[in-house]
This record gives sequence, C-alpha cells and structure tokens, in this order.
Amino acid sequence: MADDPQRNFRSAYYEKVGFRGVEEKKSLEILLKDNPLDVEKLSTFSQRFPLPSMYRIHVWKVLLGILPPHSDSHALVGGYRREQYENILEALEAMRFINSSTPNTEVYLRMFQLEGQVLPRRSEIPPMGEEDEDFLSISRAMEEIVVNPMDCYWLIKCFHNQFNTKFGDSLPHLPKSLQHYLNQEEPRLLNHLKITGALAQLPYNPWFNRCFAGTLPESSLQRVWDKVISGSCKILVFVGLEILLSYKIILMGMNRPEVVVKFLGNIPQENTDAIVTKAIDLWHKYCGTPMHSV
Amino acid sequence: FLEDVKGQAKSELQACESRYQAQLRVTQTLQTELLQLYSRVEMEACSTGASPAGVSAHPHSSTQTSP
Amino acid sequence: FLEDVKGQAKSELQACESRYQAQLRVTQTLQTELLQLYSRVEMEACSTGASPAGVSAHPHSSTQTSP
Repeated sequence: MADDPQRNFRSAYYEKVGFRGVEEKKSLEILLKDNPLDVEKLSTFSQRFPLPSMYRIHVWKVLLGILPPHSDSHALVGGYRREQYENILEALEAMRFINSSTPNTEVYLRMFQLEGQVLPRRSEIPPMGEEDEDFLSISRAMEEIVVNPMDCYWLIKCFHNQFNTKFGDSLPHLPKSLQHYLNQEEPRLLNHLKITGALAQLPYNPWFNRCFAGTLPESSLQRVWDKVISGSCKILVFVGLEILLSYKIILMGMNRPEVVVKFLGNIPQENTDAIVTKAIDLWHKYCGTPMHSV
Repeated sequence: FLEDVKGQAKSELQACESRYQAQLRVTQTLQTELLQLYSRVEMEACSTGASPAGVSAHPHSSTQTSP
Repeated sequence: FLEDVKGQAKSELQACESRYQAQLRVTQTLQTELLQLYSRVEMEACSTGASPAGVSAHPHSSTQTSP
C-alpha cells in the first residue's frame, strides 16, 4: 500500500490541498466498527497516520485502556470511570485539599497523588518536585486538547502511567540516541554543540520526560502524542532532532550553551507543524513504517 | 468466541476493581485526615484551657493551603 | 458451558459492586464527619477570635462547587 507511488502522490496532494487523510479516515472508521476493537490494528494505524481529530480522544482512550476493546462494555466501564473520578474529587473537596478556585491541573495532580497514595499532608504540602512539574506540564497540554475534565484526568493519568511503565527504562538512553541520529544527519551541528558545551544541556527533560508538553503548541503536540500513545517513544528523539535541524543556522551561530538552552526552551511556535511532519518522516526513514493491513 | 466473552468479562471486572481500589484509597486518606484533625482539636482544647490566645491562627492556615 | 462462564463473570462483577458500595458508604460517613469537625474547629476559632458564630458556614460553600 505504502509502496504505491500513485497513492503516495495522491496523499501528498491531499495533504497540500487540505483533504489530508480522506482514505485514512475511512479505514479508521472501518477499524472502529469492529467489535471487539482490534487494539493492535488501531496502534498500527496510529503509528502510520495522524489520527483525525474527531476520533483522536476515542482512540487514545482505547489505546490507553480507559475504554475496553468491547464496544458493548463502553457504557458500563465508562460509568465506572466517571464514578471513580467523581468520588476522588469529592473526597479532596471534603478534605479541603481543593476548592472551586484550584486550577484544574493541580486538581488532577492531587487526584493522581491520592490514587497513588502519595498525597502529602494538607498541613505540610511540600513544594512541587520535578516529577510533579512533569505531571503538571503534561496536564496543561492535555487540558488544551481535551475539553471534558473527566476524560482529561483519565487521559493524563493513563498516559503518564503507560509512558513511565513502558518507556521508563528507555528514557535515559534517548539523549544518546539523539546524538547518534544528529551525527547521521548533521555532524557539523553535533560537533558545534559538543564544542560549545551545549550538547549536555539540551532541554532533555521537557523533550523526553514531558513529551514536548510546554515546548510545542498542542495542535502539533497531539500528532506526536499519537505516536507515543500507540507505542513509540523513539518519535521523541526525532522531534528533538528535527527541532535542532530546523534551527541549524541559528544554533550554529550561538556559542554559549545558556543561549542555546534559552532559545530551545522557547522555540518559535509558527512552524512546529512542519517540524513534526518532518520528524515523523525521519522517524519512518530510520525506524521503518509499521506494516499492518489497515 | 469463549475467549472473547472471557476477555470482555475480565476488562469489565478490572474497571470495577479499579473503582473499588480508588475508593479504598479515599477511605484511607479520609481516615488519616480525620485523625489529624481530631488530634489538633484536642490539642487546641487543651491549650484554650491554659492560654486562649494564639490558637486562632491554626484554622486559618488550613483554609489557605488551597490556592 | 458459555452460560456458565457468563454466570460466573456476572457474580464476580456483583461481588465487586457490593464491595464498592460498602466502601462508598464508609467514605460518605467519613466525609460527613469531616464536615462536622471542620465546622466545629471553625466555630471554636471564631469564638476564640472576635467574630461570633455564623461565619463557619462560608468555608463549606467552597467545597460544594466542583471545578
């Protein structure tokens, strides 16, 4: 399918004129009619194509196990999820841990902490740690993507849990991997970053631990998270790589690591869509396109 | 087909179990909070017997922890 | 045999449901107790301070609204 040049040309054309993924949308609709849903096929679809925004939340929920594969269980399980959410919220309100003016993201954090039995004592709440900040950062982005607070909480929680369970061990290796691919694509830039001492100080935490939440605007971010949620953390390396490649000329002109850090911590938000598109292409180039009949 | 039915039942049970576990955590958290509050009330009751001033600061600090 | 599997799944789910319901009642009781305790603490705080009773109602209103 992917080898058909005519089809590739057509897809590229649709992409240009704004009909991107007309066929993809149809094939996703067929997948979503399955009962039970084939989670593996949905993952493969999501690895290959961007999810149409009207189905994104639903597919994420299935991929993250918030909704089970059997569609006829969705009402029952959805009810359980809602009650769980409401009960925790109510308890935190009763304890006056939160009130109507508490920002949603902090509410989600406290809920998550309560569920994980790590809620601090209310009388001695410690300042937010790095992990809390990662959670809040992901929450802030998710909040922009998902309107319903209950869905939002479940997605944040399950995304966070799945990411750390699945990729926790891989995370420390991602910076090395980034260097490896940068060396393939642009050894001069790698060398420059090494010499200036910027390489060690690249924003690895916001890039990899927060999956670019706070770095990319949500419209671009959700296309990256499609890939992460469906099973790849390698995509994060290529997004980082593409950011470096896109700003190569600017970065080559910077000789102080703190200037590089400052620039990368606040990249221009205009062409992030193109960055993500190129990153996904690079990722497919190096890691292959998942082949599954969809 | 049988596996299918079993799988469906399993995922429903897991979701139900997750809701129950969360409720257990809620109970534990509420109990801890109540305990602390009770001991605070008792402490204050004792101290109001001896020195009435200064105690009033505590309850206010608790209402201010939520941003 | 299929009916058997379905029946078992149903009874497991029911058992989980009743455990949850029991836990839910516990939390409701605890939450009510917490509310009373808070209002007592606040009343005492008010009486040790200057302003008399009646003020303690306010903080509760904040717990009623979900974000």
